[in-house]
Amino acid sequence: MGNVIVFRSKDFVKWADGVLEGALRRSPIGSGVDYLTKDFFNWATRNSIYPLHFGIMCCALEMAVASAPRFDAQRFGIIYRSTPRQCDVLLVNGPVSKKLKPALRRLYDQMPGPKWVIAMGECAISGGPFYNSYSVVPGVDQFIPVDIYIPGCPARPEALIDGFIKLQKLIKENKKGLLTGK
Amino acid sequence: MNLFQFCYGIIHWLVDLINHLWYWLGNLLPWWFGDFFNAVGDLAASHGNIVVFTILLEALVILIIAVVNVLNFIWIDRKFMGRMFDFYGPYYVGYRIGGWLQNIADGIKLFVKEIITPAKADKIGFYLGPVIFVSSSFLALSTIPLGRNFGIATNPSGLGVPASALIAFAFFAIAPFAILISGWSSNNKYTLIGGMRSAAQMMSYEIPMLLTVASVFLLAGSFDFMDIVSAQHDIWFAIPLALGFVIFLVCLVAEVEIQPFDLPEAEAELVEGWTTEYSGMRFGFFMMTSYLRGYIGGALTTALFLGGWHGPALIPEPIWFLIKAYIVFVVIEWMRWSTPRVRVDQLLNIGWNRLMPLAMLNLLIAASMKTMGWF
Amino acid sequence: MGERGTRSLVEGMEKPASRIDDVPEEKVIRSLLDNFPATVTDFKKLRKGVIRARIERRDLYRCCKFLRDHLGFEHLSMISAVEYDKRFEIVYHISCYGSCLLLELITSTPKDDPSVDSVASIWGGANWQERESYDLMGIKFNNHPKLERILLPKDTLYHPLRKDFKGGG
Amino acid sequence: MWINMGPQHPMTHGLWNLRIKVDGETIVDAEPEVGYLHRGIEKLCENRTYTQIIPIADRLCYGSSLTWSHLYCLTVEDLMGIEVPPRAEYIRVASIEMQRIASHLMWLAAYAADLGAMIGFIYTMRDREVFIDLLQALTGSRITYNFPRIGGVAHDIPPNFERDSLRACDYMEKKLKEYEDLFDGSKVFMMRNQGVGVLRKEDAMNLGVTGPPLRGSGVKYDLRKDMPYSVYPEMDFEAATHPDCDCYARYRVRMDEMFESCKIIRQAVQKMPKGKWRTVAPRNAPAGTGLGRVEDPRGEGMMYVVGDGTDRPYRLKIRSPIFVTVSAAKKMLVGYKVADVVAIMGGLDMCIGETDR
Repeated sequence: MGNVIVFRSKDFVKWADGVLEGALRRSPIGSGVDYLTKDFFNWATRNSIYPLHFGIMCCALEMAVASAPRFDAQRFGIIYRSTPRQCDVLLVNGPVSKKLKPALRRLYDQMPGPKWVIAMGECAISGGPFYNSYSVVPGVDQFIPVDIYIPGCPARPEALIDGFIKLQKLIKENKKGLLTGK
Repeated sequence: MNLFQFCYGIIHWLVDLINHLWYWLGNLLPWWFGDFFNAVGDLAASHGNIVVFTILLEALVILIIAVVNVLNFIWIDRKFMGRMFDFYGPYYVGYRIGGWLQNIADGIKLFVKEIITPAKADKIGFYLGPVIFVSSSFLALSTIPLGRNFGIATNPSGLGVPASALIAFAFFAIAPFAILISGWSSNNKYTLIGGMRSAAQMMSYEIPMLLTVASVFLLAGSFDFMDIVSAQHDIWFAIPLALGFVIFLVCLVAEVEIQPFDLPEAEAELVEGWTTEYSGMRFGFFMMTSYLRGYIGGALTTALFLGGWHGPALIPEPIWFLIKAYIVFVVIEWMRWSTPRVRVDQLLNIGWNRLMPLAMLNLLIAASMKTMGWF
Repeated sequence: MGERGTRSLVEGMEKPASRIDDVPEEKVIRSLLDNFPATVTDFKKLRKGVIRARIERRDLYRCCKFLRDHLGFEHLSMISAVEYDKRFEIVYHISCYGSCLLLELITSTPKDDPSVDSVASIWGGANWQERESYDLMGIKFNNHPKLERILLPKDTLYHPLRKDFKGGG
Repeated sequence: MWINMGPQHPMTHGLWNLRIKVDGETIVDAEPEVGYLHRGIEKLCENRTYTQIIPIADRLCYGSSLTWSHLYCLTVEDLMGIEVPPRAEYIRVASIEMQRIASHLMWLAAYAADLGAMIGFIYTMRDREVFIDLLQALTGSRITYNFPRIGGVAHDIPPNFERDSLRACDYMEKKLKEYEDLFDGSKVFMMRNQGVGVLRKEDAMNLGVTGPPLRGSGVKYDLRKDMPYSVYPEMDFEAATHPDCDCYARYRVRMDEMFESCKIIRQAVQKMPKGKWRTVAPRNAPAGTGLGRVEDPRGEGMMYVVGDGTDRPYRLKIRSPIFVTVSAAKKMLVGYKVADVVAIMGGLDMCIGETDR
């Protein structure tokens, strides 16, 4: 009986939240707002890509070179952040050993959505020259969904920048409303 | 006419406009209801109510100034860094206006991102940290006048206490406290160390900074920005107090936590410092506010040392003020991108062993100048 | 190439390898043979400056200590373990600063008891290398300060470099 | 309080984990943990033919891959008893020294970025491209070159290589003086480096530390001088040392080494004889052992190969300089502040590819 009478503020917030969210999601208001803002949000999302500052092997060097003056990935608004909480893209740039696998999965889980994964180089795509080693996971897509594959051993900085542009196209194609998810 | 009167006028005009409709509507209704209508209308048109709305409008003005300045500052920061480092900086997003839209894209993206609260974080502190950080910085901003007639905390009726500079520094010093709260409550070792460093840094740099500011107060004979700036009509305080100006600039860099002294968010050893656990728009607020503090720092330097809005009359006063503030900011950025970071014990050493005695000396210089009757 | 072995030392090296200065390869061999007549065997001069010797494992620790303290071999370059049909061979490459002698010291252990004495207390650099040999080849080092897996995860069951491990490669 | 720095941490420059125990901000205990990039190369090599191993040896260290494939070829040549034609030796020496400069520049970039001077990162990365371009003209690739062969090198030098190398050396020496102005002239940089991470000479020798950290501790031990391989005896250069034992000494040693490398490149391309650049190597190696030792940019690199008469090595053991050096981290770290971790560990020039193998 107690829970009928006692109505905590937390419950109220939860209830109001649910009601508002439902109203927004299902009603024409939600789809109207989405229709108006979808393009704008999508433009912002695809033009500000923050990859995680995470180097594994050779391709990590090319990742560093890509943000240096000669190739200059910052033109596109690509800034490396060190903490997974503030990143959009997990850039896997090397072979994933069995010791690293849980840590990498955890990094992926710590990232806030919407998030994407780029597999850079042969090692991340399929294991590369170490495909049959006892300690290497053959391909990062065995345990993380991958959006963009950049081949090359190691992939050149131009290829990395091209991969980012492909990712922008991918984001543009999968345009989604914030509220309705359509 | 100053900003307050301008806003007051706008509000008054709006209220009058609405009240005309309102009274006309009331006249159509039966008398008992119409009286109630008239009473509400009178209340709305009263002086107190209009002042409240005026202050709200001024807050909006503050917000707009802040946001526009922050966007400009991030853009200047990146472009300036790019030019120093042989590359373009942001370029493709809004390339017709030099990549200026990049910051807007960043902000909107952070708004869209998921906001994560760590499971083991202390919820209240975790939510409260950004709020205190942002609001205290905005409050500090609100005290700084941009021109003789473009100030918010400057009371035109002469009723308030003329202490806007004092209030600005009081609000300016709250931020490390917010950093400590959010660093502690994130329940992460890096953020904890970052918060602790921030507290230590504030302790050691606030004192020489305020001693330097005290010398300015001494020369100007007032705690108010208006009086301080008008005291600099003949000569900027940066010239007689050259030593104090340098000390103030160094302490300011430490207070707004950028490069040589950005220990709380030392990227190399503490992952992202005290913002490590913040995601989405909370992080966006932090990033925006840190640039806003850069602007406040530039504005404080301008008002206290660089003669505020004084300049040849060709350009309006607020523009002069902003130009000076931007130049100070660019100098700070220059320092930021070209020096390595100092260590925490060296930082405290510099603060207590070097800057403290120099600030005392500066105060002595100021006092003797005042005694000689030069100011 | 001619001045190899007679290069002067850096000034101020307290524990001078100066004893080794005028010691050619033969002198090392003779002094080892004098001190460990029963256990040191099979000398061979591979190239100029590279000597190979075999030692029985029960005398390994004493021999290494003697090498460092009396012959100036202060630098342990590499420890490698090789598996053969009946035995494991553990190869120590030991060299000295200043002169350029390289001693290839080989000791062997039977397959059912792969264990030798640890030399980590003589050369600190041996610590991790012995852990690596334990991790990948499964050789036990007695009196090692911390004999744990280092490269592979702690819960691995196999020693991958053994020939009977077929997975991978 | 134990702090885990890694595997994903901006300080690590690779994939390892440093656990430090701090008391306030002072480090009281430290324990590096490696193995996150273990690929089992030694096992892979047992199932590849001798020629197939060269690209894998390239991928041992991404910072200086040419050194490692060169070391592998040296080792197998020692096993097979092959003489390398002199022109190939000169090409090898020139390319290795270019690789050494590129590797040290990358180290300087990472080190400067660690200490907070972004400008150092940007400038060194920009100037590194000069040598990467030269190596690309020589080998066709940017990072993993696959250039040395057993018994020589893959191709002859491209046209105008001598002119370009000399120009690059002149440019680099000018730029190195600029870096000296930028770093040695910076008070903050000196404050962060001098007296930090002291590794005394005895400790360095006992712990098996090699390369710039050892030479920074005042021990003149450079395999290019002490146990010369290839055509280094014919080159005129000095092994850089510094007696200070701290991070600044390591920085200084690497800077001086870059100057010396420029000298070596000049001599190598000017003295280069005409002739063949490759001999035919047999497919099968004889039974026996081969040993190679080179001075890697990071220390003493060493390989030990056991052949059994087939076309695959029976056992290939790789000595990684950083694997041994990083075990000395505790000696250097204890007693300093958390912020010094980046200076000390950055000063070792970690390269996890070779450490974990």
